[in-house]
Amino acid sequence: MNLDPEPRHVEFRHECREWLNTHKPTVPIASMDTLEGFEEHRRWERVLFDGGWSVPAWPTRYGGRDCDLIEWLIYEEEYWGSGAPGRVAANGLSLLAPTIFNFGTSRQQDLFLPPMASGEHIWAQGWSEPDAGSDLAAIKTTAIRDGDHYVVNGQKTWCSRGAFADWIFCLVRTDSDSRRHDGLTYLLVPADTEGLERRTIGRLDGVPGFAELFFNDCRVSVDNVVGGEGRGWKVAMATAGSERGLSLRSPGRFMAAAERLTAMVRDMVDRGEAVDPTLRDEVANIWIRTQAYRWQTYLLAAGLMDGAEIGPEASLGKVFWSELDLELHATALRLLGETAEVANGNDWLDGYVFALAGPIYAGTNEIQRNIVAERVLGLPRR
Amino acid sequence: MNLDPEPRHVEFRHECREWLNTHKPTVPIASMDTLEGFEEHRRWERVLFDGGWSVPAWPTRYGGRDCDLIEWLIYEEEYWGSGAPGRVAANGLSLLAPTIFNFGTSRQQDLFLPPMASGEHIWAQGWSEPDAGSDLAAIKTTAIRDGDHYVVNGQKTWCSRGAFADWIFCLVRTDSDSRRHDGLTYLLVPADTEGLERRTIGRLDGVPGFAELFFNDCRVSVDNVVGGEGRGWKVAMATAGSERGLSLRSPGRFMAAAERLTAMVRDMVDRGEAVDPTLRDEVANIWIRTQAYRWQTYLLAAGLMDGAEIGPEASLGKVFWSELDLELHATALRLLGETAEVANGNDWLDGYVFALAGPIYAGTNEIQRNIVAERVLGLPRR
Amino acid sequence: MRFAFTDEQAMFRDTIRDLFADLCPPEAVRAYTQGDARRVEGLWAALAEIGVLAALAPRDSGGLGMNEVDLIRILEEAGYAAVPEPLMEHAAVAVPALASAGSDLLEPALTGQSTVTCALETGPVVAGLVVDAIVAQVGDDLLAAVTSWDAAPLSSIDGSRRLGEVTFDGSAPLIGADAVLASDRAVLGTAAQCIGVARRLLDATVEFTTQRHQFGKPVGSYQAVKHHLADVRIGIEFAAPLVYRAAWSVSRPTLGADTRGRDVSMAKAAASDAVDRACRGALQCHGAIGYTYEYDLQLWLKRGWVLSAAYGDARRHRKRVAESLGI
Amino acid sequence: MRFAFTDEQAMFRDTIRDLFADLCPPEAVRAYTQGDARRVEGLWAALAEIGVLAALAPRDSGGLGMNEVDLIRILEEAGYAAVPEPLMEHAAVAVPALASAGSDLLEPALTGQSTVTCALETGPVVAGLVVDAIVAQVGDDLLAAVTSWDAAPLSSIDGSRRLGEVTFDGSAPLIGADAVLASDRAVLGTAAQCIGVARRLLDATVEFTTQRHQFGKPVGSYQAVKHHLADVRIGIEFAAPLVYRAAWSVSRPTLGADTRGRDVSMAKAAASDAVDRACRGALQCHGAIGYTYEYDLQLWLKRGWVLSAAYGDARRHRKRVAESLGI
Repeated sequence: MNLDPEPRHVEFRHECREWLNTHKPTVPIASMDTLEGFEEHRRWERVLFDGGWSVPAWPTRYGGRDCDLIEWLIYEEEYWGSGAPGRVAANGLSLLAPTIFNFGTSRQQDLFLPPMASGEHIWAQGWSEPDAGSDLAAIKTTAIRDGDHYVVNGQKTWCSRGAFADWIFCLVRTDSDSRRHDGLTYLLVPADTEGLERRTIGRLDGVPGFAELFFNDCRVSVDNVVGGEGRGWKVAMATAGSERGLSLRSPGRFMAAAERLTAMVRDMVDRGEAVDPTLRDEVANIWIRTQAYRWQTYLLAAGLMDGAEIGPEASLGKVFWSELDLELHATALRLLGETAEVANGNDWLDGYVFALAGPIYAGTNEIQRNIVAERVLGLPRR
Repeated sequence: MNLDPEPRHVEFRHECREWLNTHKPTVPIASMDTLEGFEEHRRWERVLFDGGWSVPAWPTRYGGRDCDLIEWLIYEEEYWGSGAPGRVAANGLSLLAPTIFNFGTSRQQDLFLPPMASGEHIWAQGWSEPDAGSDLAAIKTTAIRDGDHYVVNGQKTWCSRGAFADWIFCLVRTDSDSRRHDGLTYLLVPADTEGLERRTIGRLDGVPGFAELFFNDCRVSVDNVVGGEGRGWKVAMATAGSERGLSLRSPGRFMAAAERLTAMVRDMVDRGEAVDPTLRDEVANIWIRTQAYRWQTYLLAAGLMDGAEIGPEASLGKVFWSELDLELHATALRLLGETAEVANGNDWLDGYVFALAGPIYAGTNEIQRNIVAERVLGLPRR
Repeated sequence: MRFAFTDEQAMFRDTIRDLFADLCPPEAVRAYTQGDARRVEGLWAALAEIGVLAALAPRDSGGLGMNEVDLIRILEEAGYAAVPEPLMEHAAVAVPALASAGSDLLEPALTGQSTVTCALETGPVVAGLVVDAIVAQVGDDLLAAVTSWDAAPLSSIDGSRRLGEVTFDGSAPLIGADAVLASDRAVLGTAAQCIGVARRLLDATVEFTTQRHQFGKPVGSYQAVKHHLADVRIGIEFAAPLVYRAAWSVSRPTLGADTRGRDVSMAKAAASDAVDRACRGALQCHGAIGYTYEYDLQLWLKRGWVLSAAYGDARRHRKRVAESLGI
Repeated sequence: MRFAFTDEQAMFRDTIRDLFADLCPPEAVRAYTQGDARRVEGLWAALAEIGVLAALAPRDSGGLGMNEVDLIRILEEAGYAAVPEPLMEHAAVAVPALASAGSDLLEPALTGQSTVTCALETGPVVAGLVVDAIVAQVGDDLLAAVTSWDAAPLSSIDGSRRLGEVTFDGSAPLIGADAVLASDRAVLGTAAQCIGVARRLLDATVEFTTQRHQFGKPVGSYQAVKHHLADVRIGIEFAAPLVYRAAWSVSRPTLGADTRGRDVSMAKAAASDAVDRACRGALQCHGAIGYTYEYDLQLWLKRGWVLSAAYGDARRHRKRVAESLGI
């Protein structure tokens, strides 16, 4: 065990911090859930890419820096600590990219990874359906082979970024007689495919956070299958692992939020405002839990770098960070007291609404706890 | 709605308080889980009976005062507030008596109720078995008819007061071919029946809080069946209702404990000791929840006096008081800090160990929450 | 000693419940909340007509001479229906204050010609953009009847709040009403609405999880969902009696302000906790659909959030209870 | 930057784990706890033999020259086995203190001829009735090596504590060791034991609920039980890394006492919460059988309760963290 940062890490952290402070937007940019904000965020992705800070963990030939896991965690800490904008490319980078690296053909890798890294292609996930949420295997959307194309029909929903994305990575049923996990295929669909209609869905506060997608006889090339026809479930579950795990929500994001929270309390103290001691206790607890997530991740990273695999243990993290995020923002709102409800320029409220979805998406926390109990602890399924 | 106490209630409360203060033991008596303490507690039951304060809610002909529900709640508040000893007769009074009043023959009522009220007969419950805990219907103990007797064979466990009780009220299987809820019978068994062996079981701290009972060809008169052969489940469930509900744990007990808790904090404040504000918040919350249980009970009482029945709603109370009791004592121990572990004369520790059983006995709180969900809210069983 | 509502009180409650269902369905709440409608069509007049607005004014000043116990279930129903107008501020706080002061603002408030809100805390004023008058606390425990003010609009997570940053000059006449009592009435009325919101969230979630299937079973048949909702039910079961009890205490002028204040704070602490738990459970058991703006659940979720904090959150009121217990 | 234990550390841990399983099975813990045995037969000698007692003394004073990172998993295993002797106080606190002071009490402590506990807080002293010497805090941050004292026995809910109300006169020689560091070591060592106790409670409960059937199904197949135990597992998963990290911090003399103290307090706060949750979950999922004195679970339940509070409970350490964060 050696927790002293190596010189190269110190240097890496410094370089990253410097670059972000120099290049990050000086004024806040519009929400990525508006067309205008979406394009502003896309431009920021390009700036990151040109600076070599879009996908540091990727191989250099795809615009990355071949960072190891430790460096990537440092990068995440610096990225979120800098207050730079959210990543409109996040779904592609954390959910799709691992799949393409693991299951994609070299042609698909060359075709899809560079534009994903540069922000030229922003991706949305097309998995959930009105009747296939937690029960993903209930997917009904069909993709019937017709020559060198599939004809896709059906409906997808809860697609973050779906309103303006350029591409959708979907799970579809290529064998219409199949049931449950069989006969599913992982298919990449251009958002401008003829017959594909989108309708935005507002989140609690009305912000159009997702889209519904309606597929009407959409023709999609068979070249866009990842991992082979009928192998979609296996391919998707590999992504689901990373969705629950590190790549979607790294500790850096929560460390930055916990820093803002403690700073808020310090400011109140400096302004001579009374801070309820029970809230001070809660804030300390939030800070401790954030550090717990950080160090659990570094422990996990050392294991992964020694060749361990991240399996059902990913569910431990998903429950932990999603409930930490929720309580972190709830604590901030309690500190704001009766003015917490005022939306004008209230980032904590926006963050709270976002955090409320955490225990639901990427597999509800009820499902995650089942996974922990059955596959980590080995309790009987029935 | 009228929450002003009526003059007769003021008078009743006053009379009750006076009597208890005059007659309650001046020195603490030994634990009822020791033979010596058991007999001391039995003598106290007799004192209560002679004073007319053993079973105030019973008809006068059985030694009661025909109290209505409101008066009984006042009595309970005064009883626990006075610091009088625990009731060694509690199991009989709160679990068996309602059954005998509802299902017993007049002969059984005349035979069993007076000695129960006077402490001459102390009763223990013989329901649970090693493999029939939450799943009570899995009872294996058999009682096979032989002339005007049953021959009882089997094992019962978790019998509070079982070590020294004079009588046991049992659930037994009178039809050995029957399964689950059918073929069970509610049977009253003298503890001195030949072939009945008892073994004490220590609770967490070693105090012999329960007994195991072993029945070897015990002959029990058919006159001791309550509610008819084979109707045991129906009869028992009526008791289970009262076990979870009011009669077992009335608000008075928790109000007295909450008073002691707040008094402890006041003393700390008076002694100039620092009280952690988060604990002050917890104590206030405990006090509020105790009052909530009190007023929910008075609301319930008004309904019952208007002829309403207490059904699955009893499960709401069982979850609430058992978890309140646990947190009340846990808070007290947190206030004691590192000396909380010292057992010498530490009533809070003793109370904590007792409270730990609350979420388990009388149907675990998991079972209770199922009942609330399925029978109060009407959620689908499967 | 009888802790129960009279048949008259129950009937009054049922009548108002039906009236809300008629005149204030989710579409009306949504229209008001989104600013598409300035008021809920016909609701205020109907409430005046049936006497809700005048409930807490004595008969000799044109009111119904009812008390807080009569009104408490009505306010609970207002929460259940997510009534978006400042009914509580008007009927439970402003009217009795104006009545006790013999203010000439009372009469139009009773007839429903005017809508009056209250400003008893620092910070934005509920319906400050909508009302005709404001009963405002000035200084430590004085009330003023404010009829002219400037209000800068503030958007709330719950659009129905119509918040205004209100400023007015010293010309507003002081009225000789008890500001502490007014504040206790607002806390009590908010607690009652919290209970109603929590009940609605629970009913909606029980219905949804009974219909919605995943893995071939109703979502509501999973033990985790059952226990979430059982806990919501338990929270309501043991908070509501404290609210009713506090209503009784507020209705007793003879009762000391300390006891009244403690009873009111116990009620709000428990009601805020109950509605917080209901919001969490309802959203989690609904899943993604409950998270959308298009689905009506959000109307109650947001109302729950704001009312849980309004006029003091659970911890602030526990603090008040702790002080009254001398700990 | 590498947050992992070496193969040597893992092997050392496994060796000790086996040693505890051999020499300190539940029967031995029970015998010591009930006072039937004065010590755990052969355990202390074996721990001296294998070097655990001498781990934190430098080589030049007869120790192994190991550090807290080497020892932390051993203390965790001591919790897992519910080792009833004052191993933590002796090996993790007293030995390094005596070593840095060059005390002549060190040598017998390393060879296991003596057992030394520590008295760093007011209140009863662990194993005060058993040991040969006590490293006691006197005044603000001085340590004394106490060899003669009066101890009035106090019974603990956990009989293995052998608590003594200790009094000694001023003749005990002061030793030039850092009392704050000693205290941080005790907090850290207790946190590690909490993790071990929590792991054992979880393992025992998973095993029991897999075997035990009710309603024709294993108890562990019910979602409520699954979620109780998943939460126990999550608590451990995210507390243990803070303990290992704090061990590193304590092992770095160059590190400031503030950072060290905060890391140690974060570890204890998380470990206390984790073991509290484990105690609740284990007892509730066992049901009545887990509540009995005859069944071994109680040995770990009680250890969990006392260690959760020992050397400061979660809230006391959160308070220390809050202060270090300037909030």
